[in-house]
Amino acid sequence: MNRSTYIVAAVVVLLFALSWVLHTLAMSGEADGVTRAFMVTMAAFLTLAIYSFLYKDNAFYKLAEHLYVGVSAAYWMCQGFWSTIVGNLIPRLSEGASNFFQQPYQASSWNVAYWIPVILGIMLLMRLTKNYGWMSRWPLALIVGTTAGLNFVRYLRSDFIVQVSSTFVPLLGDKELHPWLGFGAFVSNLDLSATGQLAALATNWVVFLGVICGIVYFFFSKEHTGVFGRASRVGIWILMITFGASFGYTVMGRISLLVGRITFLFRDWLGLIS
Amino acid sequence: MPNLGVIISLLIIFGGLAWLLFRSLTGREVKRRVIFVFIFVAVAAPILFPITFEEHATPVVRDLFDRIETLPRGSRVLISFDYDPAMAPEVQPMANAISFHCLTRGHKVVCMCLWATGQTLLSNTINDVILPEFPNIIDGVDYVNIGYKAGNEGVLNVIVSDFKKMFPTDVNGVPLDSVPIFDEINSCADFDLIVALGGGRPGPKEWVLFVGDPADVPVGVGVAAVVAPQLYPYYPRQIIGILGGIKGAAEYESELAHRHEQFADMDKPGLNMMGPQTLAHITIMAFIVIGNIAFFTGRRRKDR
Amino acid sequence: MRRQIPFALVFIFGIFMVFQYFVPHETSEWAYEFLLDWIIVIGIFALALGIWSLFKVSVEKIKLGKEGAKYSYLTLVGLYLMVAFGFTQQTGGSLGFGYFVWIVLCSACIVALMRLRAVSDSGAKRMWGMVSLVTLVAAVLVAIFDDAWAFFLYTPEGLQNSMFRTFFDYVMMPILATMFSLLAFYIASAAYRAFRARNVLASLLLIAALLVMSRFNPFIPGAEYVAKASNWLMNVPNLAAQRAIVIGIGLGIVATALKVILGIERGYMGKG
Amino acid sequence: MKHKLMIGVLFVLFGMSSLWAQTEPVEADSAVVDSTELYPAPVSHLRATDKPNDHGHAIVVEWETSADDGGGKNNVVLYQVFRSMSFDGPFDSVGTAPAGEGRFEDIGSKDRSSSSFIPDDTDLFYQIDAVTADPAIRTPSDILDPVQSSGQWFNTGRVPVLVAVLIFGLLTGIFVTSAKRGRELYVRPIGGIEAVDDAIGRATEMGRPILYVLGLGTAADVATIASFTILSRVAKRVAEYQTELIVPTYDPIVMSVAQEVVKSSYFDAGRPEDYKEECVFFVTQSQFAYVAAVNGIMLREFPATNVYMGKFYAESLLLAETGSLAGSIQISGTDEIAQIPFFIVACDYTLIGEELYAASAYLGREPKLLGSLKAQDWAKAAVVVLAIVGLVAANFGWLEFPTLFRVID
Repeated sequence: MNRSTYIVAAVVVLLFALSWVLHTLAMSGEADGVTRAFMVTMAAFLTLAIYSFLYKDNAFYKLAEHLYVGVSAAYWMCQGFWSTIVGNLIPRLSEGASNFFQQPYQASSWNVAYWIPVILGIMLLMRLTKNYGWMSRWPLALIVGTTAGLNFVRYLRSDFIVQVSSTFVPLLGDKELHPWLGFGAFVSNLDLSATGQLAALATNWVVFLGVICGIVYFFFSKEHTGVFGRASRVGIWILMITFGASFGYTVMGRISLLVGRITFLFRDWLGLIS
Repeated sequence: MPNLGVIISLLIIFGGLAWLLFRSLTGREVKRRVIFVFIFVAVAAPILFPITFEEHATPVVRDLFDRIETLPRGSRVLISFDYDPAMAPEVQPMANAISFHCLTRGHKVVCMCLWATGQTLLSNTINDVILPEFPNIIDGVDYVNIGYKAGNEGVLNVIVSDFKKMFPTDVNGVPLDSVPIFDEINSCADFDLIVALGGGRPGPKEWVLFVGDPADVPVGVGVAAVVAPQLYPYYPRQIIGILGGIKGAAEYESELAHRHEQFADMDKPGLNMMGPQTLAHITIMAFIVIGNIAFFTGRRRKDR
Repeated sequence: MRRQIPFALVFIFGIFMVFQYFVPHETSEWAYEFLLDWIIVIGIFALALGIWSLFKVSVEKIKLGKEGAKYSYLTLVGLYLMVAFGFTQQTGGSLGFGYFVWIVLCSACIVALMRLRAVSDSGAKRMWGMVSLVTLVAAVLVAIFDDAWAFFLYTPEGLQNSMFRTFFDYVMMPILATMFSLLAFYIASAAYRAFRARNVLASLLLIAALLVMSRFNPFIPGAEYVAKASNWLMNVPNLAAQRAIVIGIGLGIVATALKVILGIERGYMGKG
Repeated sequence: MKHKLMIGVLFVLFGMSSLWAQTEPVEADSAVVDSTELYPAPVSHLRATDKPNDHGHAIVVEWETSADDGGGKNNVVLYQVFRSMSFDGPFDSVGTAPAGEGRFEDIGSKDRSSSSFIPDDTDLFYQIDAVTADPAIRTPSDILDPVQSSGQWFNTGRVPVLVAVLIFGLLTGIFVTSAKRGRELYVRPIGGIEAVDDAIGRATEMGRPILYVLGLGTAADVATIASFTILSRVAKRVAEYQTELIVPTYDPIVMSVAQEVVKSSYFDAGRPEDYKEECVFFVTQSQFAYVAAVNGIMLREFPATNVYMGKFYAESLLLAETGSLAGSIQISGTDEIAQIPFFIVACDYTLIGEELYAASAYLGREPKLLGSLKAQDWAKAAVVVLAIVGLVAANFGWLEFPTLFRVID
């Protein structure tokens, strides 16, 4: 550590203290004013610490990062313990345990089955031992097997059958939404907003051909040459156009997030805007 | 004073961009940190010194605006608040602007919601816009809040033929039979315009399919940006106008401020939000252009 | 044998879930709900495994005196603080001053214990040992004599602890939101770096992105057409591409799931 | 013109109905009015059946609408459905159906303690009232013969899925066996995967570590399972080249599996002594805390190569941009469609969607895995053919074809 590091640290600590004092004064008279002033300063400090990472990795970022890792891990552990173990599991394990944790016992003749995940969970923890590590594979097998079975049918249904059947669109005009109005209307209304006859037809064609070419791109066991290669080329073009468009579309949402944070700094911490 | 801030920050951004463009002509790349600074300034400056760009209403927005503008005074407008707090930053500005517009034009406004979460947001609009801006209007005569009814599309199926069956009273328990606005309203067909605000289900799409089409009432919609593209196929035949996301709200507000002076002094959250958005988008696009110029000049140099 | 049983379990549970999908009867539904409950419970036990790993890695860093080891104290203290908050709660009007004294003492004790493990020289060891002992005793005394708060080990009062919530609102949420908002900067720098018209694919990416972003540019003429074109892009080619990818992914997931059930794909059990 | 006429008729009708609604004071004289004038005709052809393809506890009631619904006196506004456990009652209202509707599904809870519980295998009696705008004026139907609900053992609505399961299973079986017999199977090169070996070589030359990120998926996510296979290959190479490997994980179960995978890869490479368990470690189960930590690792350890394979959400760009800032070669792959654009933009190589799963087969070069890849391709070919047939069907009005694909839940 050189001198400039100390100077920066000192300045930051001073500013922190100053902000704490000023906020405490501003909140004087309110309950827990001192704590709240500290916490608002803390939140602003942590926000700036994370932003300092944009310049380069530094002590303040490391501080925020390590604190966040510890706090968040503990937060999820507490939530998991209180809601799942105490809230859902204990009331089904035994009446004695429920009384001990002051939870209403949910009587059922099948409650014995809830001992199985407890045993499996303990088997999972056997990883930590040297000789019984193999036991941890059993609960893993249960989880992987169950979700694999679940995925197998669910995805076949929603991502395959449903998606395939929704490509069945009329390419010669949709009678409901865009009835054929004659050739004159077709030529005169070249509007992209999907109200024009042409746009409506183009939409269906582009979707249909796009899907086919996209699928061709994902063929793995056939060489992409000839007509097949050209279709796969069109497929990747359409994918790229889409990726570019969704990238551009997402910018708005990301800027909104930044607006939120800067508003916090300017309004809640510095009081520059109302 | 804010104007000075606006000018300075715009000078910084555009001057900086021009300088970077000039530099890139020599094939030099921009450092990442420079980009970060520009993005920060582009977003922070308009928050500190509100910059409003002249928004020109696109036809999709103007169509709805013009419809409300040209309806004769005393027309009946139904506004449905079908959204939750998560969508509110985008949709609430539209709700405020449209309610304001309807009341300024002397239309009679009926407010309702199909989402339970919409009730708070509906009362926000009433308390923040309607009551302070129009001190002389009378509940029940000029506007009425009939609140929330559970049942989603089912509600629409009923009110399309009989309004009072589903909503016997307004939100305060006053029977609709004694509410003057409802003297001539029996079903949705008796409205001159329906404005559906939302983005989920039930939402604008359901209003069009279950009410707009069967009862032959014009429907205008205001939706969150993510769902706007899905509604374009219905425009202009089944939906007379679409406000999509914060951009649609900003266009509407700017059109409204243009034509009605009273609104020009009001808080315009949509337009305010557009300042950072517009500047940030322009900055990013400028960087893409600068990057390409640097790339091509650099390559030409290498070729030589 | 030890290797075969897990794969047999995968097969049995996998096949069961496939059959379950076609059987609407109450019995099958009941078994399905049971299995999903089990997975959640096992996951909580796994979290203990994770916390242990985090703890071990941090302690290891401190012990070996690796670069950045001092920050690991912060991780451990943060971990401890949040757990302590989650299991204590005020008993009267407010937490009181003693609670904060207790928190500081306990944190100091943890740091001292870690130092004890890290240092090798016996004099320093003795000193840190003393410090940890003293702080521990003091913390226990404060816990015993302070009536303003208490431990709640069996009932979830801790989740309502004002400090638990304050840490969530003023430490976790600001960092989370700020990390998330870093994306605004990164999306700009990524666009600058990657959107170069190097070849056809990159140009398509670039043009589509520019077109969609132009919605927000009031200086570009024909705003109305830009808006329409970007909506069309988001509506039509986007739909096609999404559907092609989804069909591919769907088939990939189905095939992998089948391979897992049949024991063809075994990489996830550690024998690739 | 037609509309105006209809609206006119509607107005008259509404006027009439509102007249009825407002006749409360007149009610005292209702004895004077002939009561049969006011009461609607009852519903007819009432029948109740067990709801098919369900777990029981539900009955479907159907009827033919009252003669005064949409015709006659046209005063029916809704039908109220009543259920009882015995013929003599008491009958409880279980719901209503709007006028014009001739069907009601009485779906009860399977929970015995719930108030809406409907017992299975027990006689249930139903009765329907035709109700007018004045709820007091209504006509009940006859009480229906008893009906019982029960659960089914096969959901016929899901037959299309069953057919797909069988066809897909068969295809996989055929190609896996033929691959096992030694038939050569071609797999097209996948850019990102080819790059992995080079990238490991580069890391070795530079003497810098390799960072492998498994994403936010659980051990049961297919993307994570595919990622494990790629990890085992990377770890093997790393062991051979004696480079350092860093695997921070988000999920504790993923951590323990990854430890196992890396350990056995070192074993396969013949260097079990080089394996250090700390190279695979848990960070935290909180999305952005995980990102913060991994970003820190990137700028402190400066890995030569970052590999991102698995499930990624908003953090994709945060990771990939920081990685490029650190000057690492980056290879990514995810099946999360919304994140693919960011990886494409910020990484050197990206596996798009299904390519991630294919990569694991491609890397393993195991005939069994390649066989199933072939089966996937056949299924895709079937999609193309079906789409074309479906298109023809849609354009020529062959409406039965799409119904073959309808899954009823």
